[in-house]
Amino acid sequence: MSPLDLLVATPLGFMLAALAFGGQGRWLILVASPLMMSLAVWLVFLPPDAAHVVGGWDLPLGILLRGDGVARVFVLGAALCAALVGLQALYEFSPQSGGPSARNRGFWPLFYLMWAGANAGFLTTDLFNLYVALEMVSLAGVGLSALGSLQAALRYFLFALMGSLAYLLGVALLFANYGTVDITLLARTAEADAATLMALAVMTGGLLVKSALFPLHGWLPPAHAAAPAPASALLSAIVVKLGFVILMRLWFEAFATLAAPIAVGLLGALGAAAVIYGSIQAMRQRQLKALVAYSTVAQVGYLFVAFPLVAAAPSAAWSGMTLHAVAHMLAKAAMFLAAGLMLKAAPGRDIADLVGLARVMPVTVTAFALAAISLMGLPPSGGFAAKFMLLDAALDQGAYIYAAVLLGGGLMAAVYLFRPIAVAFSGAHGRAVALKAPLAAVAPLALAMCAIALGFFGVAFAELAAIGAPWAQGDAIGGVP
Amino acid sequence: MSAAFDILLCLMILATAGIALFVRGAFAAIAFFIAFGNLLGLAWLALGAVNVALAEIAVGAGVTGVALILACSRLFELGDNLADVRTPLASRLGSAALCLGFTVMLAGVVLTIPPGDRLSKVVAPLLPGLGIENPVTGVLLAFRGYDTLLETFVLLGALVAAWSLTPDASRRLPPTTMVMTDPTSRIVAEAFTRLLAPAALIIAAYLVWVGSDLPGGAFQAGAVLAGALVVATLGGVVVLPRLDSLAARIALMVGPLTFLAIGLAGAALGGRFLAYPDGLEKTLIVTIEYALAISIAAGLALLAIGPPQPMPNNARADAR
Amino acid sequence: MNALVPLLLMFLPLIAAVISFALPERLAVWRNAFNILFAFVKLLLIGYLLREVEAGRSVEWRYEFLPGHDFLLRVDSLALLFVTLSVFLWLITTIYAIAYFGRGPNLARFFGFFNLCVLAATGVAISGTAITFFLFYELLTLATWPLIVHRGDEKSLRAGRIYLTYTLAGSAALLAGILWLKALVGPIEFTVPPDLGEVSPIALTLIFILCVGGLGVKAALVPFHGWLPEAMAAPAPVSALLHAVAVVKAGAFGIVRIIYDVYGVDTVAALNLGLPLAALASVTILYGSLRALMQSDLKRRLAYSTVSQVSYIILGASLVGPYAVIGGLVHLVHQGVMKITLFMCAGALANRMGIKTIADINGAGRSMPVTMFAFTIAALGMIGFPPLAGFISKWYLGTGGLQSGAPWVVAVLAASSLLNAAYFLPLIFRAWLLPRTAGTTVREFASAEDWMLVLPAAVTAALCVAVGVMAAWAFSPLGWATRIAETGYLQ
Amino acid sequence: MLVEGGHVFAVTGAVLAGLGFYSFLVKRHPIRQLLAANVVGAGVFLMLGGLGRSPGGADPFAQALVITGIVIAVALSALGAAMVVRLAACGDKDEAPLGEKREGP
Amino acid sequence: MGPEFLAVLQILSLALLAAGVLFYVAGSVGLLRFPDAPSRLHALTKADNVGLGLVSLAAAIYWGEPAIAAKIALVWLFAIISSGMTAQLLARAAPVADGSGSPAEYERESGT
Repeated sequence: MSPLDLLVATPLGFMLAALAFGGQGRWLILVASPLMMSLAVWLVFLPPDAAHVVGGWDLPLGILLRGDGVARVFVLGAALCAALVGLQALYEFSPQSGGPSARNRGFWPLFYLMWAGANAGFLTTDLFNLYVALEMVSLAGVGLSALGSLQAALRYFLFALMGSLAYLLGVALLFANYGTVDITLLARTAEADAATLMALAVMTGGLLVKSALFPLHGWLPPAHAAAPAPASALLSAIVVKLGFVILMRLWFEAFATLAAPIAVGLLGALGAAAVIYGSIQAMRQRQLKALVAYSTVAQVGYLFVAFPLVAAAPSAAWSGMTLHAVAHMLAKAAMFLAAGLMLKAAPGRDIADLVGLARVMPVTVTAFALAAISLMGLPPSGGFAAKFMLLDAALDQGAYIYAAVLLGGGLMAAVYLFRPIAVAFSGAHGRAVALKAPLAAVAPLALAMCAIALGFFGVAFAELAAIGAPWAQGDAIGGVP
Repeated sequence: MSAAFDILLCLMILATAGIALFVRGAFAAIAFFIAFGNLLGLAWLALGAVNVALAEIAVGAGVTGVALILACSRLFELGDNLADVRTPLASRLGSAALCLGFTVMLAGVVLTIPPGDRLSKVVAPLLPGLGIENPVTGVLLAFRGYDTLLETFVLLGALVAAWSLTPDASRRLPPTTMVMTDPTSRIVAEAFTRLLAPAALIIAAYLVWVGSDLPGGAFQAGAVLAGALVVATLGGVVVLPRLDSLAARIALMVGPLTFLAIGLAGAALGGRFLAYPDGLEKTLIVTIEYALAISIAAGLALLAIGPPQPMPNNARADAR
Repeated sequence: MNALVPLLLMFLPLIAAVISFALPERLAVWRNAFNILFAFVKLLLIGYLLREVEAGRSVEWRYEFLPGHDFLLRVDSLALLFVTLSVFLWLITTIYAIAYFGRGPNLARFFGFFNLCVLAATGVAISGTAITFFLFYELLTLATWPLIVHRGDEKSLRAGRIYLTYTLAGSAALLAGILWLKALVGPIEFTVPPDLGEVSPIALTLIFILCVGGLGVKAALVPFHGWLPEAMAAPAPVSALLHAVAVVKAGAFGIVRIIYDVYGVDTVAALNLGLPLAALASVTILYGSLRALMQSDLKRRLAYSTVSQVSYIILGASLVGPYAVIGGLVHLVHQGVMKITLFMCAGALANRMGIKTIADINGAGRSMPVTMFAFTIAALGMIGFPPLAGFISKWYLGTGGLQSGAPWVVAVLAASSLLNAAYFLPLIFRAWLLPRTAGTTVREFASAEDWMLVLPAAVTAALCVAVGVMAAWAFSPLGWATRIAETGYLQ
Repeated sequence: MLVEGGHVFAVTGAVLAGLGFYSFLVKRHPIRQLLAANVVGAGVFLMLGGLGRSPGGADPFAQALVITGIVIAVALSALGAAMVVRLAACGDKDEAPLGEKREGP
Repeated sequence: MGPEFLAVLQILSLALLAAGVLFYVAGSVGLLRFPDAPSRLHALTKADNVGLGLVSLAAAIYWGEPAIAAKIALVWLFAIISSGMTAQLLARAAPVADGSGSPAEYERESGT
């Protein structure tokens, strides 16, 4: 009985239970959240080299589940996110909240499927298993965004399908070339021949679609903006992260030796372009959820700006990158939940309709503001700690462009995130009506507080993220000596 | 001699695929897609992968073909004439160049990799331990059991996602009733089903049983059963239950549930998740396979037919 | 035990903020009581700290905040000067705010953020490392923004927008500067000046410009002062808080830290950065006074006067002479005391008599004699009338300028004093000697709460006088500033 | 030069993937794109199978991967088809984000 | 069972195979040449089934074991049934060449 298995088996069990109970399936979250949180915490406190092969079948045949730093940090973040989003969904998808019952019934199995897929993806080191996990998460993502707008969901579906096929092509090439699909084995045997480079290129392309990096982000804003609040919270927080984690494993572990600085630089450049494009688009949005969706595009850009920084100085920027991902996970989930609640109370879906909300629903607006503080990277939030570490690493390496992008991105985020807050603070009496269920605002507030609290535990987080990190085992990362 | 056959077969595959992708009419495209699927099955036979050939023809060509044809017929009735809007020449040329380059590079890279089996020498010695001879079933159900477990949940998730699209209006309706509208055709279909159904059941049961030693297995058997179910609904012999009816849900969940339960039991009895206690491997694998076959049959059938729709023919079927 | 005091100094305002946020409007009385109580307890803590630092025992609390960076709260003499000023004036502003607002909407939110501002200001004062300073410096922006947009009307929202644009851009520059310096010499701790020996002068100059630029935004140096007059849209207690104590002084205090604790006076001189900064400060002094002269609105005039007054501190800090340092530091306190009196009086006048522009102030002396009397004292102090507070700091600044070989400083001080007189004396003249113009309604000491509105201004006015007269006393701000200058910076 | 048996199928797979990807980019109707995606998938699997060919028969591990891939592909295709039909049936008009607005005033 | 007997069997299966292929070709030609759907169906079902029969017979002979022969016969049986069924359904639904676009009018059984 190790959390490495239970973290995937339990949500699958809950999915079946939710499907079995049908209408009453939503109350399961009250059992699932604490259980999953305790499993995630148990995983964090496992001994550093905790890893085992599923079913006892050894590599290269079996699948290795490994609780390294990245896995622990992301599983904990995902557990926190999903648990609290689930509580919010309890209110959102209850029968009296309106909306077709098929939707209410369909949400929960997909929610648990995504949770299981995310955990499976974070914990495994097997590329084909990652493909199946990716499919679980994308499928659930498509299903959840279909609860909002079908048009956007179909577009997301086609993008995701092509992304998965590209990824699968890469896995096929690697298996044909090396006879194994396990990252730890590949890390030892990979050399820069044509097949490996082609596989890496194709897989990276597929995964960039999955993590919605700038040129391939087309599917994200419409899907996230139209989906109901808990769904878009999960989409932005968890779905986007799995693609990124796989890229981290590929570029910094499996093919660390052949990640040429030009290629990593290209990813960094795409990341910088994403930050700028996402921020400018977010500034132009009239609707609140579209603004939050484009902010995801920008924040994903930050993660890829960190790629060249980690390639050059892994020990410095590694925890910054992971902290930024987790802080974004928590803050974005909080923001989407808060935005959902605010839009329920506001007369329309535009930012201009949020007039006077700060007085009507102070707790939700506070949650939105705290999440915004973390996304902007203002102290004392987790976002600030991450941006600080990345900026620190960038200036140490003399990468002034990336430093400028990090600072500029923060400022641009301030511009577009303060706009809704300012409108909410404006006192002119808007036609907002108070929400019946004040308890609903607890989930976003708790998530936002976690994002802020991350700011104070930077050191503990860095140590946790560094467990079993590829660069910790001595070999320098990336082509740069 | 067989090389010539391989090359001929590959050319036919490429031809049917080309037509399927670029022919103007939607129905023609799908017809050729099904032909393409069958030819692929032959290719897998030529490669000596009988399991995959079965799966490709039954699931790849069969179920996907049925799903696409049904989707197209409903789109026609909804007035979407599946017209092929011409994309501007510039973007067509651009993507042509891109794909050509991609294909040439991929083909080049593929040629650098010497074909040869990779892990069969690793799999072979472990099989006797499981008490099964068919290596593919061994890999699917034991060594990579974790993948297969997750994959069955993907199937279940796809079904839930498809069914969560139904608007409340058509909640009460069973999956789009597929009964033939023309009475005499229905009799023909009904007669055919009465003949086919028992044979399909026997074949499916045989496939699952033989799967542990000879090519076969849960997925192939499930696909055969799904085919039988679809034909049965065509003939009106069987009315597929709604997803929220208990029968459907039990049938869908029995596979993943048994797999998960046995996996957890393995972990609980001191071993590890998905580790079969030695001595019991074969029996456990076969029970899992039978459960999976049922779930896959129900899943694929419901998926192929699609969620209930406020459909004109739905209404008409009810009217009579 | 000593390590807990700075932590307590941090947690008190945090708890007060949470209580203020939590208590509903109908329990306003309890909220006000809590606020005053907590302010008073802070004052006691400051008393204890004064004794500790006087006895030479170091008071600090260290926690590794980020890998390689420490979160350090250390109370040294310079920090104590600013903390004492801010905590004392905070108690007074709290009382004043309670009276000023009475029963308005959103007050729970106001006092919550009000306390967060206290937390940020004290944090800025007692931060020991550059990262801690930056953290509180940024928190100050976040805590003051809701106060500016408190009324929620279009004017205050616009003011909030402008305020954010300036301050966030400034803090981005400051962060870049700090981290760049950290990349060159490692994490910066204030009282352990890093050896900037082998660092290239160009980099040092650029970093200096970045840091002083970032801090200059809050210290309202000329090109970045735009947000200050706009922030007048905020209610009076906020303007008093912003100008006299929190935001503006944080910027000036930061520049003092950079010049003395990070670079060291001799490095600044070696890089000959001192003079351009002094020149910029002088330009701000004159420009601020000139613009104040042209304002018709009372609060905007006071705002521009603040723009010029804060640059006295920067002027003092940038000159090398010992007296200039003392002058700069002591003006930090004196300007605070005087400006808060002016703003509280202006607020009282506006609140009670609806006096907004200069013309309205005619005859205010008869209607609200105590307020106007306090206003007059503070105004005279600003002009530099001996023996009031302003005179002492100008006197020291002048002698400091002469010591460091910059006679033009005296000319600047003289010119600015003249300008101060030009825009303050007409006010006093109108208030006392001209008959009241029609259209202003006044409640002459109608209810008890008026004493709460007027008393704070009277106390601070008395302080202006006391600080001037008892300057020679060891514990007076002047005495304290001299001791800081001698121990800290003039070896 | 006698191209080894596996390479014929592997190259066919590669060409199928390329063709399918081109058709995916060119064809605008989702059903045709779904079909193209299936062809790409089949191509990738054929490539994997081809490279796994040996005198003793196909590599069981590759076969297992392909079977798992095929089942996932069919699940996704069926979901895609259902979404296309559902979109055509009800369009996005009543699909105003259900979670946002409560029906009625 | 002398070697020459085996050779005769080989020749026989080859001949049957050729005949089968011949029927398939006929069916395909019919498919291309005939004007409307029902007639094409007629060509296809008739020719191809016979062709299939001959080919399976050839295969049965070629393999020689009765078990395989039985399986091949089963295959042929199912093929016949399904092609019959599909031909029926298609004929009823396919439009007749006379351009009316409506399915052929076959006599309707009463009372179904």
